[in-house]
Amino acid sequence: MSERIIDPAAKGWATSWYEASARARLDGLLDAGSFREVIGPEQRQMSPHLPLFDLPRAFDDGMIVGSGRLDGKPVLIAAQEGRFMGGAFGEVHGAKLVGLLRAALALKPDAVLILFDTGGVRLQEANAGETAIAEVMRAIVQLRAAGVPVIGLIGGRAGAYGGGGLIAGTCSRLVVSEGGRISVSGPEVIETNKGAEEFDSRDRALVWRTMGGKHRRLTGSADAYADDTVAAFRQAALDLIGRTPAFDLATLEAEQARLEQRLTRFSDCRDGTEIWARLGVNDPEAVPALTTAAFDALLASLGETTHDAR
Amino acid sequence: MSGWGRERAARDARIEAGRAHAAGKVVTAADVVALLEAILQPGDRVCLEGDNQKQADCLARGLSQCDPARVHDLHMVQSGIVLPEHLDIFEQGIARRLDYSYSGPQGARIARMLYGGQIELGAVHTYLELFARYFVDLTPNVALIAGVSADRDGNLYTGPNTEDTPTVVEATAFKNGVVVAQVNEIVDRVPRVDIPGDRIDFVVEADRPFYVEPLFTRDPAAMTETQILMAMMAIKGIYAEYGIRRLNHGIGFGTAAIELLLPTYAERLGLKGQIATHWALNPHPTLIPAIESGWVKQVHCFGSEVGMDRYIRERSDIFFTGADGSLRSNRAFCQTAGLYACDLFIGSTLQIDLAGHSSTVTQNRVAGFGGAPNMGSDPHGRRHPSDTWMKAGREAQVTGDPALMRGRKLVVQIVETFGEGLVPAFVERLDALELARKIGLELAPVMVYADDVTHIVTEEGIANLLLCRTADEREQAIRGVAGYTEIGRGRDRAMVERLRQRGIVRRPEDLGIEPLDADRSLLAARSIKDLVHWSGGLYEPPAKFRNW
Amino acid sequence: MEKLSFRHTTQRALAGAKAQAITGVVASGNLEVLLERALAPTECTVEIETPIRGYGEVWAAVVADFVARAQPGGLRITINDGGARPDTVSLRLLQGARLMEV
Amino acid sequence: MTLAEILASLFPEGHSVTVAEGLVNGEGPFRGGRLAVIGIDGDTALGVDGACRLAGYVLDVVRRGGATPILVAIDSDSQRMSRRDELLGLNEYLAHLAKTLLLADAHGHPTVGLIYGHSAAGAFIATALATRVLVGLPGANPSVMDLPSVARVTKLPLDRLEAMAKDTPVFAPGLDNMVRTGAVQAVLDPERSLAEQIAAVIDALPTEDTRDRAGRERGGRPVAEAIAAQVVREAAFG
Repeated sequence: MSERIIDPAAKGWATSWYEASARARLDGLLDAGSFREVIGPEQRQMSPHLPLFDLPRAFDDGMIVGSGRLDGKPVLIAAQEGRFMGGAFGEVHGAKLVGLLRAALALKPDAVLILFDTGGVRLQEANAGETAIAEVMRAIVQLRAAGVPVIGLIGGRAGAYGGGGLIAGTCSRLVVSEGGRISVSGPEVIETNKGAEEFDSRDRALVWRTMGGKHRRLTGSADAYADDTVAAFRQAALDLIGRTPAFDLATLEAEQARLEQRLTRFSDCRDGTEIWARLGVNDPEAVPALTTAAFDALLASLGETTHDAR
Repeated sequence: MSGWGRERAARDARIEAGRAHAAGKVVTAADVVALLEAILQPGDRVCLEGDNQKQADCLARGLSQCDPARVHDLHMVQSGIVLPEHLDIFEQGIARRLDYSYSGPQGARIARMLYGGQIELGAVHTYLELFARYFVDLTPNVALIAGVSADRDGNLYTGPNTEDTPTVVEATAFKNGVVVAQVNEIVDRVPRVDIPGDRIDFVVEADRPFYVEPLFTRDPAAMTETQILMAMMAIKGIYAEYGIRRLNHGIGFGTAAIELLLPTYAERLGLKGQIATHWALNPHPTLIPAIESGWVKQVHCFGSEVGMDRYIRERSDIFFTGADGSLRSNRAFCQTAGLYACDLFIGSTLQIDLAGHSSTVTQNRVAGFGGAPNMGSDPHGRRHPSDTWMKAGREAQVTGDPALMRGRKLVVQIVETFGEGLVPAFVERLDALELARKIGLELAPVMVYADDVTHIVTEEGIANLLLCRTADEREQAIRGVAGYTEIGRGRDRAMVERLRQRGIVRRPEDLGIEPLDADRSLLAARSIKDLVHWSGGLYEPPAKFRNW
Repeated sequence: MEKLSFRHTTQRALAGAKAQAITGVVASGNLEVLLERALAPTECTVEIETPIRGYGEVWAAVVADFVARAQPGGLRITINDGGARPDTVSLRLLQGARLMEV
Repeated sequence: MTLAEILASLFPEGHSVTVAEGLVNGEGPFRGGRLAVIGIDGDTALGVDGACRLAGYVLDVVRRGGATPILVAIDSDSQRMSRRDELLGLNEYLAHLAKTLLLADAHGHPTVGLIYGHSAAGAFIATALATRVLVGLPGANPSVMDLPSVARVTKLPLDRLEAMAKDTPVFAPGLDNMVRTGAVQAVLDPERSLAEQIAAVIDALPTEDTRDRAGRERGGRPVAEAIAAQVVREAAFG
């Protein structure tokens, strides 16, 4: 009776990372059928605190963790659901990631992948969220020191804000797409605290020039730039697994030098376009509109954006 | 002195007074207040140009700064109450009486002021209706309009947002009125002459470009599965069924979804060339994929849309453009085109009652409907047939001589049964009636009257009101698509099933549509960025719609 | 939060053998639906937690229509609602049932 | 306690700790060796420039080798909220500072956080919370966000939030709540020698991250430890 217009296997579109749910990202990123969730939704390990605020809970508290395979390689993986409470860190949400990173210390996977999609700390559980972020950062550093790379993937609608941005800065490598944003204070927070003169959060183009994927990739904050598809993120993660920097004094001294140099070179820049111009981009105004291919070509021509200093 | 020529003399006196603040016709932004105080007389009828898109905002600010001791009791006759200044002048006593058409963001404030008696209201018109009155009994003494550029002789280039300007100027300049135009810049030579200089008395070089609201930009990223399902039903159950070629769309997400399904879903149904070829429509960014896929033959526009100018310029095969290459829009003509030359209007609303009356007015907001009541009405003066029009006429006809049958325009409401905050779209009684009572309106602000509506599309199905033969059938047909609202749950299930047998109520499955197929992957574009790609980089969306 | 609970008897068990599925997310205007094959073949329960109070009758109607249409025998269905509209609830329930039929 | 009082109590014999633009750096004699001190004073917001300098100070200590403990003394604002800081990549600077502290710890430098004033959000995570053990002094006021701001964001009335804050340490600002969450290990006694108390803290450094256990024991984070432990137990490759 009803005709089936869509064949799910042959959709006209590749799955958009930005649009996909955390579970859909995991599905598409890992080898088919390889994901094994720990503390799945059926266990109903929900936030003990949200009911106090009369807020709905999610079965997985917006954090999905488990193991899987990436082109056959064993990996541990965590994904934040950016649409639930803005992907923010609460007690259960954070503890699941802490547990996964601690598990990795024993399991020694080829990598731990963190699929960021977060506004930062969940205010209703702020102290738990903030502490969990500190625990996560310590665990990541321990893992890296033990030789397990931690790779962050950023391209969700909530970005990687607040403590999420700090965790991202702790990872061995970051993949970012155009839509991905990495920042500590969000545009609205800056505007609320310092006024629209400082930051007009409604100027979306400005938001992306300041903290969006292309800017972060151009300045070396992120290591790889992916198209907004799950397939592209998978490929980028695979490419990075084999070449991650060690966590040692030499790396951090190199990072210190890199960050000091950034301050020296761009300290007086008011806009992303000024920074890109100093990096040697001929037509900085055109950068936001560049296709992935054109942007990749631009990156290749600049060279210095790729480094091991993180 | 003879009794004739007084108006002309009065006009000459106003212009003479204004010249003191001008160099020729040119006035600086700093002198706007002085100019307006010189040319305006208490009690004047004034058209301050502004509609749902462009605004003569520099002149609005100037008018609001006039001294109420000198300028007072004005009668504002204008399309839109949109800027805060449009209402400030009533609070200050500069204006007293109002005849208008559309109020978007100021809807709540205008309701409070009407209730408080700060505004003496004439009527809430449709655009076309107000334009008509400009030529009969609401002719402006002074028109304050907006354009992109002018030369020193006053030759005016309106830019792509021509909109109401020719109509306003026509009524004012040819009936002894004074026309003041604000422009973004004074140039030696305008790109094209939209209004000849002899109709413009003063040109104000504005302090900043006039404001245009990107009202017709719908972000595909915000489109839901429910809206996609409704769009699928509309395409298959109405567009395909009636072979709709000439049409107008409202500004909602449901109709934007239809636009984005043309190159995908409708293409797979083999409808290309059969439907949606000729439009009276603003340049909706969501129409870009259909245009690029060869679906669209021609589009005439009420106004332009922010960011679409370059695209339109490169697609003059589709749009109306001037010799300079840029869009020429015209609200009066496009409204007329929508009224008489389109076979279908489809748009959304906030409330529908059991008879099918609808309104976007709620208890605390006087929205004003702009063009929707004209688009959403069956023009009894139409005399040319089309297959669509005749088919609808046949469905509606019950009695009388078939040789005297005339067609019907299709007027479709596409609504989700629940709106924002779980507010039901179907109600026993429109809030508009309560509002009319509260503020003493003689005519309740109904957007589309029941006798003009032919179909209602919701996520539950399509109700074909043309086929209803009794008021009871009509009510049950409406209840039959009202979903889980109280109205919907109050249906006579058996009767709705009988209506379904007759094709008056049609469910997705009756149309061969599986609701679970209503997936975002059907959209030709899923983001504003996709629209930019479809346009080959020609579409330049406003910053607030970007995420790159 | 308001808690609602419905129990229905179906004519048959839902097809398929999948033990569990989840669909949707808890977000404004959305909901998540957890389906578990945990009951007798002709039983179905639906438990709901919603932040929007006073819509019990609407939920009852939506659930009853879903049960009549999908015959989800054997399923324990649990919903975390984020204030979804009834049509979205219907859609998610049907999506969930389809996932379980695999 | 003020920074000067703290330093006097830590280093009765004197020290070389200085404060410039709110950034604290220096050292003093401690148990026969040295104790390095970095930090933020005067409710100063932490931006890219400050974070970079503090990280440099930490790396200096690591580069010199040995096992010099590092005290991170904090009375800061939140991260500096500005367009420039975000444009330049504040998240990297703050993360880098945290990493230098974690590296120092891994290189055998005991790291102890001491919060004696305010701190919030990113500045807190990058400094005091990146040490092996964080202790506080009475009067300290760490927060993620103050209650009026929480009220604005959550759209809950302030008086209701204040009432909730009394029984719910998980969201409310303040030192006691951070103690109960496990983030702050202990509150020191300002009347006793800080040198002795910090020495005792260093002698009792936990070998692993015990903050979630403390959170459970103290009731501030009832489930985090169990959740993390369950993931550790159950994670495996299929």
